[in-house]
Amino acid sequence: MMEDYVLELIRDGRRVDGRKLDELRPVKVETGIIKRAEGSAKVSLGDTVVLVGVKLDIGEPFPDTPNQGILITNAEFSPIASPDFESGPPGEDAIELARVVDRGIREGKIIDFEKLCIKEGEKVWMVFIDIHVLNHKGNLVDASALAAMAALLDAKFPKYDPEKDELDRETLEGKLPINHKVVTVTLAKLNGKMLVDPIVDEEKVAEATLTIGVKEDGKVSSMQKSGGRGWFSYDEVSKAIDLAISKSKELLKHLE
Amino acid sequence: MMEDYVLELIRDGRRVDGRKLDELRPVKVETGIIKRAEGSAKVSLGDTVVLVGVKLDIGEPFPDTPNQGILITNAEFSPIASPDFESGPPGEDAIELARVVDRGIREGKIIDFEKLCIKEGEKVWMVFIDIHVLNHKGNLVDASALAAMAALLDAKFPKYDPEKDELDRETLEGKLPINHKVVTVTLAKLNGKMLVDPIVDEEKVAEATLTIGVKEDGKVSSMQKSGGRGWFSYDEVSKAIDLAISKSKELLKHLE
Amino acid sequence: MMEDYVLELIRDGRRVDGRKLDELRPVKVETGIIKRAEGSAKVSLGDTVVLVGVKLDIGEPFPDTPNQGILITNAEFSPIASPDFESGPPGEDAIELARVVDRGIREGKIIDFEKLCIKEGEKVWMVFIDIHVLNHKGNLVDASALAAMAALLDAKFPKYDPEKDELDRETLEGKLPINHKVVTVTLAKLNGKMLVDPIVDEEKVAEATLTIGVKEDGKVSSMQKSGGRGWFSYDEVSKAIDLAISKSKELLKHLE
Amino acid sequence: MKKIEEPLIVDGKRIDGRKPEEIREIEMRVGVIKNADGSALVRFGNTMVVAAVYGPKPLLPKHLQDPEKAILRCRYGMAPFSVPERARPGPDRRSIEISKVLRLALEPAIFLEEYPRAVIEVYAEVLQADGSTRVTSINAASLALADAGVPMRDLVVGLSGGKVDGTLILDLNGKEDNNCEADIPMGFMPRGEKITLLQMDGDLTPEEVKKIIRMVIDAGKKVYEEQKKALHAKYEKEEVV
Amino acid sequence: MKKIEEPLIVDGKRIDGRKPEEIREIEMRVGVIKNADGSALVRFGNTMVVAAVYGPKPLLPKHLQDPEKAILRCRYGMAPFSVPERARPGPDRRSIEISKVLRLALEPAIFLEEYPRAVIEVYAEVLQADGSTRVTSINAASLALADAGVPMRDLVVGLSGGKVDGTLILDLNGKEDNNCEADIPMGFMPRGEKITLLQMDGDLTPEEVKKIIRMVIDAGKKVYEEQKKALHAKYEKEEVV
Amino acid sequence: MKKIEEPLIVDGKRIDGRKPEEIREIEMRVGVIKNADGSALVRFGNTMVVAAVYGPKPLLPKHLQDPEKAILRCRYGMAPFSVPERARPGPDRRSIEISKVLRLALEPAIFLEEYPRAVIEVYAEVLQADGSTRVTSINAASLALADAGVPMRDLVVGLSGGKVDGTLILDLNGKEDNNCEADIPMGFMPRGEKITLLQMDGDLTPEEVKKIIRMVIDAGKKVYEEQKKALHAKYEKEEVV
Repeated sequence: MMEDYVLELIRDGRRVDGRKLDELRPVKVETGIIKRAEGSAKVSLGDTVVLVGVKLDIGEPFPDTPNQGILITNAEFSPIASPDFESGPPGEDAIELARVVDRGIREGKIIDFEKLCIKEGEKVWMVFIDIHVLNHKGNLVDASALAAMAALLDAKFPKYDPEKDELDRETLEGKLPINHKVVTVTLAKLNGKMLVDPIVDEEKVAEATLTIGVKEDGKVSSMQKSGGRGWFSYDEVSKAIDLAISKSKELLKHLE
Repeated sequence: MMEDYVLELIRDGRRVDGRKLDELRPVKVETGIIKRAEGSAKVSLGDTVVLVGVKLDIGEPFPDTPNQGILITNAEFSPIASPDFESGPPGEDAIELARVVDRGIREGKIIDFEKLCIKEGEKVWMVFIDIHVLNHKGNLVDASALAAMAALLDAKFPKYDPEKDELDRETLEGKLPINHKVVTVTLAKLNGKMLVDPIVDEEKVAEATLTIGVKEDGKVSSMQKSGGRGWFSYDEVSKAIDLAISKSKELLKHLE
Repeated sequence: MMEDYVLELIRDGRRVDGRKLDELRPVKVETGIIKRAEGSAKVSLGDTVVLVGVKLDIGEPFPDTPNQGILITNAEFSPIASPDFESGPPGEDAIELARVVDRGIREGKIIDFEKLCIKEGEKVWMVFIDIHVLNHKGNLVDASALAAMAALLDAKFPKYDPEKDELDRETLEGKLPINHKVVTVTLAKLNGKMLVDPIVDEEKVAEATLTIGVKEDGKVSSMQKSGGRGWFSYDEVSKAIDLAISKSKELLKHLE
Repeated sequence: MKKIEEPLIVDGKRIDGRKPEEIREIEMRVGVIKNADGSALVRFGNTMVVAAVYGPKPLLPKHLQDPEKAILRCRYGMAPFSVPERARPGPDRRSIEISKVLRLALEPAIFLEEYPRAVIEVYAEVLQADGSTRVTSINAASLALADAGVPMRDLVVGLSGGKVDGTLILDLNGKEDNNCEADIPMGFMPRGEKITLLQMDGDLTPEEVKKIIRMVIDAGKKVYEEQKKALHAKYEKEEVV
Repeated sequence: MKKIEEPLIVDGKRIDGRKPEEIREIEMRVGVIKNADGSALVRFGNTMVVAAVYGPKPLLPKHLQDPEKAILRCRYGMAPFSVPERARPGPDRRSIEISKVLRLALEPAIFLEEYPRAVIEVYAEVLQADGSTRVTSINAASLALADAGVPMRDLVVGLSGGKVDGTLILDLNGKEDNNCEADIPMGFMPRGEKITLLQMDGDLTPEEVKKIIRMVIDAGKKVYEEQKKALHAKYEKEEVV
Repeated sequence: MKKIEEPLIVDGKRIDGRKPEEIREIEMRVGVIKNADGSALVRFGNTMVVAAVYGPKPLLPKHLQDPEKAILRCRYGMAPFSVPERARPGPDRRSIEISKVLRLALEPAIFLEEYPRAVIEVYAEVLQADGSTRVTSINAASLALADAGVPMRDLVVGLSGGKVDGTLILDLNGKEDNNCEADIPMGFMPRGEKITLLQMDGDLTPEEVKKIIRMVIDAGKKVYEEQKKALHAKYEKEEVV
């Protein structure tokens, strides 16, 4: 069985697709491909393909942050992308993915939310990040986080007319205020070894996975242990953080 | 089996209930029967019985049509009406029916929506058409469209007090502004033959059905191919349109 | 089987837990136990335990009662409380329970709703009663009604600043305006005999149950026949009312 | 709870001209839904309900079957146009509760044990609401069950009693329902006076409660006669909604 | 219903510069979703749809199986970012209706009887919407079915016709769709001119209806050629979304 | 992200008077829900969670069973009155995610393979929320599993670490949670220091992350002792919520 084969190879430090343990699949980032979206990006990590669209709208701020814009992140595991995905509202995995991507951006202060305030307490920009999986071959979270970041960098404001309180979506002007760039690096533990960018066959037998959000400046903005039925030791987490910071540089290059 | 019998008869141009291919079942239209509704009608097409209530309320217009009223059409296939109907939210057939009836009225400009504007961009009349099936013996769409049209013609405005911004639902005044009348005629293709007003036994073996909305002036306001697993040729559609226009006159008589 | 045993004992006027037919289980009421709630109470009726939290907020009044506050009562049969409860939205039993508790309070005019008006037609206090079952050993309704009443008596207003239109939830001031106290007494009919405060084993074989809401002044504010597949005679109802009024005094003592 | 200021009883007459214990005009017809195994339309003044029965029929999926008796399912609903402000389609909390009490009101009357593994479905739809819709639904459902040939101990009669402006009344209309001091909807089998539905909300002395229940049972016998008349009429004439 | 005042036809040209019967630039690629058994991306101007097919495969749970033929399931959806105002994710009434007419448009083309007890799932996702999304979905779904090797009587071609500012046109874009006098989305199998999807809304004389249907069928043959070209191209080059 | 202006650390003390590495007052009781196979109440300051375990018991319907091991199901929820602004009942996206990470935190500790075809249900309800609710839920769930006699490799300890106003702290309360520079909720089995839950959001150097993780593991040993004390206490005295 594929499971046994994956584990057998790992014992020798090898992987089914021939990669080294710390090697990413080929990365491809294309932006501006959805004309209806204010920002968009398609990211491939090997055969995993994710499309992200950023839409902007105007809404009311939350009462406890009256001078800040609003971020809403949603992920759809469309049945188009895998025989394992089903129609219906997002399941726990899609919800977890959206929330991990969202936290990395929100808590890493990637967007300058105060610059999204139009009128304190009344009108702010709302930023919608919609993650649409097109093909699932593993490590959706890193592909999604990279595509979300690329789409945010691509995004421009539609022209806002404060007198008519109307958006002219055909006239785009000015980029979203982005403070930093962030990417995530996901590691999987198999047979006690840590590898990066797992494919589906590896995710199925992983003891656990750890996703680490890393910013351009090398600081950590999010972590999420997920997948599998296992644990990490302190040393494993510690090494994973170092490895993630090193691999993040490769991913960040694709955002330049 | 009933299916085979229906098809066998059709080969000779005959139908299980003795009708000719282009013959409607007896039509009966009663209006004003629901006192709580601003307009109402009960329509029988043979043993198919549909009740429609029209309610009026005041709401905000859509931003892209600030000076037009709003139409909302809903259909319930109540389990009261057939052993085949189940409790729960409307299924695809009920949704399709409501949307076909709605489009015929909306796109045929049956209602003068601009006259439903109370204050541009702020207050307009909302027209709710609720279709309630009481007994399903086939061709729900023609019965529903006829009942919806009859109920619209029956509908009167509740008195609106602009100062208090209140409706007095016990005082009705003035009819809904209706531009034209529209009905639908549904044809079914069985064994290559076209017949009108199909009953359930015919719908079950139909290759396809075609519903055509026809206005008083003989113009077409909507079409919907539905039912079955078959197709129509250009000639079949062409003849269906002509037949629908001719049969629409019989139905329109019941709205006088 | 337990069912047979319960019925056999009842024939002799005895119960599985040794109580007399008209004897309540031990009652315990604790208030003020949830610090985040404006009012709270935990009630035990034997091994049945119910927690109620009262939250206050500010909202718009209903158009037909512009000078009255709003009461919203909700019950969750959390799967924590019984192997028979399932996750998911409230079922018909939880909805019935919440509505019976709500009606007893609302229609018995327990709260002075007019004193909950802040600005007529615009701002009123909303009172949320949330019933959370912790352990279900029968007669949830009496435990819930008692806990709801105790929590209402415990509730205080958070400080409202009309200029900023803000609530300061850390400063509580002034009690909810309570007109009267009300409790419910539930009786079950088994083998033609009436008993009070049924446990689950008794509810399962009851012919029917009758819940009676009684106010401090001995007036009846609600009734609900529920449970079982049986009926009551006029005489049974009549005696049940008298018994409920007598037992209500025992329950009301716990609210002093 | 009274929400309006105008009196509901003037010179001993109610707002629709009735005497306190007078029941509104009743219309009852059975067999009104051709597809159903049994059906009935019942009107009390401006409150109109249609009910249909499907079954007894095998219950599927099988694991829901009761090997000893039929399962009764009831659904009460209101047409969106049955009330002054259009109601959203679909069940709300109120209709879920009423569906349950309706089931409990009908079950005692049906010989469910005669149909093991079966289901009997009862649907009651309010087409026009002017108070007392749940008891009108009981009358319609009870007639529909009889029309379907479901064996019953007795018909179940529905009737409401209550108190407005200090006066005890029967058969509350919508305005009375919304502004009464108390409302007692009831269902019962007249033979043996077996009460199968009993709800109350308001503020009454125990004596008032008992008196209203007695009034409802006594007056319900007239409703019972109407039910029997409607069932007899079926054999004379067939008419459809 | 026209909602804007500016003209949609000026000097015989449409707002995007096309002649009345001109179709937008077409892009068609198959095999774009690696996981799917068949897939295709179709673009008409700024309207872009990706479709994937999973199956034929055994239908579970078994009690849903048809012992005589495969069940076809279709789901049409729009990405939240495919429209100017972000759309809420998940099906609405419009997409439920379109999913149904899409299924009815494709069923006549498939030899479903070759796969008893099986299911074929077709998913069409609108990535960019600029009018005519349902007919673009038909083209994508039809190609995805062919790419999956599902045996078909013919490809199904999707194309819309309509009338704007008094002129009969083909392939409506979004602005035309929202402001037209009539819109006729169609699906048909070119061989034998078999119409499998036909909807219309607007206000047309019978003659206009017939004329537009004829125009769509005739022009659809060009779309058919593009479909066949895309299927041939697959064997030359593999490219992925 | 800090949303308020007032300092959260003054003279080396936190707003509730604690030192940076000080844990709030802990209360732990097992056997608090009589109906449950196992249960526990855990309080850290004003955060209070009750957990109940039902099972191991046969999983129905059968097709969901795993022939090799038990299925663990976790549900985390918040009572509507547990937070300042009343929360809508029912699961939201946050509680769905937490239910998942809770399951992943507990699974490594349970000998699931001892109960093939079974299900173990774990319910954690937040009755009062003042920060760190998910790690408090881990403590309660872990105790409830032990109380139910489910065989475990070790108890799972939950504790949060973080950074506020530049200071590394433990056991965040609600105000710290909402205004911290970083928050790291963790779950781990003390024997062998096996980390089963690890989340983080904020903005930290790698060294800070590692330091906080180490602090949590070290301080977690005190929480572990409290857990063991609560389990022992059960045999001395029975008390119920």
